[in-house]
Amino acid sequence: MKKETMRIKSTKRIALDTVEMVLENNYMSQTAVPGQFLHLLVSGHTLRRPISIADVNKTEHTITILFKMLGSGTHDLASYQVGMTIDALGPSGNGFQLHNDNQSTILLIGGGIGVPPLYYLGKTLAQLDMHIISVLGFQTSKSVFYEEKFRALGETYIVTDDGSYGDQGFVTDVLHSVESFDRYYSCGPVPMLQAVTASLKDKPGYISLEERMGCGVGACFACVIPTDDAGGYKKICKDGPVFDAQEVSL
Amino acid sequence: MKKETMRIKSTKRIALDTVEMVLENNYMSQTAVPGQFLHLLVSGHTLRRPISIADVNKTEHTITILFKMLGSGTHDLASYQVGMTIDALGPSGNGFQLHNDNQSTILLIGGGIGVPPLYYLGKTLAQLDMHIISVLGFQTSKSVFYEEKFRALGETYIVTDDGSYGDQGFVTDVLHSVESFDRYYSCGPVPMLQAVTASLKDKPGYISLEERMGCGVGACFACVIPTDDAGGYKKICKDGPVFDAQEVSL
Amino acid sequence: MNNLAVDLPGLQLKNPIMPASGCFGFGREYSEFYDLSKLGAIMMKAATGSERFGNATPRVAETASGMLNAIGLQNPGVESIIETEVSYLANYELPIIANIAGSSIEEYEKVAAAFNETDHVHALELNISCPNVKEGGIQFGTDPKMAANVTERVKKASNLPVYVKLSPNVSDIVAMATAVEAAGADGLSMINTLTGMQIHLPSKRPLLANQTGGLSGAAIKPVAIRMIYEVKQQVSIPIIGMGGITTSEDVLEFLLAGASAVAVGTANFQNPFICPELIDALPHTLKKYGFNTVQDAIGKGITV
Amino acid sequence: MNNLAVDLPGLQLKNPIMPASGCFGFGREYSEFYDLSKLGAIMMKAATGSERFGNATPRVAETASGMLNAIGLQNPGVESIIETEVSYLANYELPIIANIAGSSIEEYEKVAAAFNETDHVHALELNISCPNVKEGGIQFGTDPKMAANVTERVKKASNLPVYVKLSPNVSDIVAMATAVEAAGADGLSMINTLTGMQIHLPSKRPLLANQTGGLSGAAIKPVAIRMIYEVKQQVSIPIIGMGGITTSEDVLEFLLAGASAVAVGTANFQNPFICPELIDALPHTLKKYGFNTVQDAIGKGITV
Ligand SMILES: Cc1cc2nc3c(=O)[nH]c(=O)nc-3n(C[C@H](O)[C@H](O)[C@H](O)COP(=O)(O)OP(=O)(O)OC[C@H]3O[C@@H](n4cnc5c(N)ncnc54)[C@H](O)[C@@H]3O)c2cc1C
Ligand SMILES: Cc1cc2nc3c(=O)[nH]c(=O)nc-3n(C[C@H](O)[C@H](O)[C@H](O)COP(=O)(O)OP(=O)(O)OC[C@H]3O[C@@H](n4cnc5c(N)ncnc54)[C@H](O)[C@@H]3O)c2cc1C
Ligand SMILES: Cc1cc2nc3c(=O)[nH]c(=O)nc-3n(C[C@H](O)[C@H](O)[C@H](O)COP(=O)(O)O)c2cc1C
Ligand SMILES: Cc1cc2nc3c(=O)[nH]c(=O)nc-3n(C[C@H](O)[C@H](O)[C@H](O)COP(=O)(O)O)c2cc1C
Ligand code: FES
Ligand code: FES
Repeated sequence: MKKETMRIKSTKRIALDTVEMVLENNYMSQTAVPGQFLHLLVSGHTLRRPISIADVNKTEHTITILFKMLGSGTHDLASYQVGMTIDALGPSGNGFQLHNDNQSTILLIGGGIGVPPLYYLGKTLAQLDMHIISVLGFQTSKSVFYEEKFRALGETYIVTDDGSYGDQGFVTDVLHSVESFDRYYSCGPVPMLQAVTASLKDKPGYISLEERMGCGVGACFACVIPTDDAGGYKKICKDGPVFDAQEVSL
Repeated sequence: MKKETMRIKSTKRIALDTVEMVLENNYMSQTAVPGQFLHLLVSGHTLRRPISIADVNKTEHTITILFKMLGSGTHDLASYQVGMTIDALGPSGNGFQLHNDNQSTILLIGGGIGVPPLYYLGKTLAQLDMHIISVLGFQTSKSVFYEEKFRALGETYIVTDDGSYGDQGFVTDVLHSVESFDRYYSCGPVPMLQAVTASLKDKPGYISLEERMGCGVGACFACVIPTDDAGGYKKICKDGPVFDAQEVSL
Repeated sequence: MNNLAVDLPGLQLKNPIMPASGCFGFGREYSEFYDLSKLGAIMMKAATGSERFGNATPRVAETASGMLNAIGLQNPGVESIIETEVSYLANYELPIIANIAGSSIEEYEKVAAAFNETDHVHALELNISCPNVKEGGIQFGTDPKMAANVTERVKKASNLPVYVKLSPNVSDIVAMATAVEAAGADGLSMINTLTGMQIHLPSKRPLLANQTGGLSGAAIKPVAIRMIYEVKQQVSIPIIGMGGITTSEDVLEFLLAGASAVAVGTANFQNPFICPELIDALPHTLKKYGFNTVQDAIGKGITV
Repeated sequence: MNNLAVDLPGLQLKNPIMPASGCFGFGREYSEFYDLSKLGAIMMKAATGSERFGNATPRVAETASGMLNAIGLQNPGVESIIETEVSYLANYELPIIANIAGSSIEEYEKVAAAFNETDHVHALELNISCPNVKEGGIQFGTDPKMAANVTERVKKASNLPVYVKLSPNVSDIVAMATAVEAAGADGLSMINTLTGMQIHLPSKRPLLANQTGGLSGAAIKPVAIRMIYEVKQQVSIPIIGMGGITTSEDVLEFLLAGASAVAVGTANFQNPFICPELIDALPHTLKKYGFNTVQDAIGKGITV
């Protein structure tokens, strides 16, 4: 992990309040693995914003991030223009365990702004000759992004909360229609992850978690998650954000 | 006085840490008189910055300001680019009394970043057919600005603290070499104004004062200056910044 | 019905937004920007028994997301305020809250009694907490007994509802609040400024001539929210909240913490239109977070 | 001679910059960014008698020019800290200051005694002011008598110099400082965080699981400067200053106000290199404002 200056190569709205930004930096692009995140300094803000690495282009030396404009930090970030630079810590945290079982079938389950890290993961796993099935949930039709990109990796189901696009419902509603798979990877809001891990409790799986962060490097104990009832814990910023689905107590 | 959005038409360094900015706005440019100021909001700062109106072009709808990069607000303002906008209150305060005695001789005495308001004043008085003599003091050769513009209005003496340009010394050192004059106008640091008003105490004159401001509109009592020893006072932001040289206690 | 209206002792507010004392003078300057009748109320600059010049300058400094001020209660004195300022404000349709200060209990009584004589003042805001008054004002603000004492005496000196303005510079804000409630306060107004200082590096001395000053602005909002939240649970009189409000979300945050109305101070300096803009934005913000009226939101953030 | 050096009880500082407790863990994570031997010293994360999990999450929130935290003293317990962390830090050339906390005076004594047994801890920082400990820690921090009592007992329990860390959430900071000085404190460390709160509008409840949290960052710097300035004039023990430092000008401002060294907390989160960058920038800043050494600047802003 380093502190680097990243240059904005492009920035565009790709869905409702959702921005895709391509950031150029040699070190970050050459070392990032799926599931890691960048801890971005947005000028005028005390705390950095953790944003997942959604894609990497090693030849172009770029990292793609996708973020939703929620509060003031992400709104400010959305106003950054091409050519401006961003101070980033990263690549941060531990990424997804990839395993080497090619030909296996992988289920990606993403909700909303939890979808981005799954894209670079899916792309990487596809390159390792795994079969990718994606189930992606969004609030409404206008929030949907990267559908085509996921379809290019394999079968893709889209659901929306209001049914305005794809099937109406939650990602868990379509899990039964998915053919058998070997392993799942999931990222999204906590209630979704709770439902997913509960309904897939017999399957091996990995989940990526979010928590409000201070340092982002493991020093401040802001982002802990209990691993048991006896005081055991992990730090999401350093030990995570990806955990074995059985490892942490949601 | 209004709250207006002003568009930056140009911005350039014209001397050491000194920026000239041309701001476009119809209302401001049509109503400003010499000696008034703009109260500028610099993003990220709680308090607005008072900056004098250094020139006005009514046909181009522009106001020129000149400011020195001292603390964080003026540094941030210096980074604003052409095309960006600035939120300004103004034109603020009361300007210089011009009088209608054309053919009279006027002495302008400016120190450092007190020079700017004297330029629009001098230009206006010259258009009223008065004779302008300017005595301008700067710290060092690199800080000198607008010399040619003042020379175009009339005889101009430049002094620098270190003698690196013009004569070495303070503006008061050259007042004796100035031919007789009818009235003076002065703006600059308080010690300079004290020296000027003391050495010209028999001449009618006007001085423009600075003070740290809160509201800039006369509501908060941050910027008062005593007018006597009995509790009398004026507000620099509203009653000033220009005062009769005898009116206030420096 | 107006969904922004709130009724407080002596104050029928058409909306819960008012300028905070000391940040709006007596309204004249801001009346050049908009019609003051738009405001929920006005809190006038502090009045003392007789005219005061206040502290030497500089009186203000900028800090990160805030400012320091040490005006020192400059004001023309209560008689002149009644004659010139209250009569001017009486032209507008808005309740007038008179902020009163003094160096002695007698001075507070005198000012309170004077405002009691006019028809146009609707409530008193008892400034027991001005950190810039050296002669005595400050002790009232940090000692529950003295605060209770001045509250009681001022209540006796006038028939107007009294809102006691609490200082945040205390170990136990709840003790201060309950003491003045017991002494008869009709409401609370909180918070005043936190005492702070800035040192001017070039001159190597405190920047403010008064050395210390009161910290206000967005920087102090978390302290204000915490104190209101704590106090609301222990008193039954209403709270007018203030401290760092700049957006309609901030207003809602204060309401949720337990404020029944809010005052806006420092933000007027950034944006003279802040009060009417907040009033215009508030209905949408209330709706966005599921409230129909201001009244509905008061104290709804308290989870105990 | 090194113009940044400062000698304090138990601490020969090669420069006056150290990370503040709780914002730097035990140094490991930041050692990936730079050589910890560069630091003037390190203030470790608070240690308690046994392991603590701390508060539920969320534990941090962002505020204007600051942040709130309610970590709740999570730490692996003093024994584990000595075994794992102190021994790790002993590889670097820097004085180690152990921040100690507890829910009872006995727990403080136990932690102090344990650190006393190691050779590598140079001083204790007595955290009597952690606003997030509900069980008892908080009262020590706002009551001069209790603060004096715990100071005295901890002094007896160990031979290490004791720096008492003062809470800003008090009416009278000077009374706190003089009480702990009289009780034997070797130095002061100030300020800890101001108690604050943020309400999360979508959920209509306090954002932090612990409801309140400690406000830190640039927002609180004026309060820190004021308190140090006031205390410095009334005590003769040295002060380690902290609260919102982000630039070398801030460091000088703390020195002028009366701090002999400074700690940097929240700013590490923005910029992990902040401490070495401040150390590198300080000589120039000292010179710019006319000082040859750190020692020269201490207390030079005090004009009385
Ligand atoms: C490991 C990780 C990866 C993430 N990846 C993405 C991503 O790829 N795209 C994306 O849009 N979002 C992502 N998030 C969530 C993202 O960090 C928040 O949406 C963002 O920080 C909100 O900032 P704000 O300024 O909009 O909100 P504000 O409410 O203004 O933020 C205030 C503070 O709360 C923190 N905060 C608020 N919401 C969250 C949250 N959900 N998680 C963590 N911190 C939060 C902010 O970082 C900031 O410190 C990720 C979070 C984590 C922990
Ligand atoms: C009526 C008036 C007209 C002015 N005209 C000009 C001009 O034309 N060109 C120019 O360069 N400067 C002018 N000044 C001074 C200018 O306002 C300050 O240099 C500027 O505000 C400093 O801001 P900063 O962010 O650089 O400094 P900081 O130190 O970061 O400012 C902190 C606070 O102090 C205030 N402050 C600091 N120095 C001064 C000062 N000398 N006067 C008033 N407030 C101050 C700032 O406005 C701000 O509120 C004028 C001042 C006044 C009162
Ligand atoms: C310049 C200034 C002057 C003030 N004068 C007074 C005053 O006279 N009486 C008073 O009770 N409070 C006074 N205050 C405090 C404000 O009314 C308010 O309580 C405080 O500033 C917090 O609100 P804010 O953060 O919105 O400014 C003053 C504040 C400022 C900034
Ligand atoms: C996340 C966090 C954790 C903290 N933990 C401790 C602690 O364990 N012990 C302590 O004495 N102070 C603790 N503090 C307070 C800091 O040491 C420091 O006093 C305060 O944050 C002010 O400095 P700053 O504004 O530079 O952060 C903590 C502060 C933060 C932000
Ligand atoms: S954010 Fe500091 S430990 Fe994870
Ligand atoms: S700055 Fe407020 S009265 Fe002049």
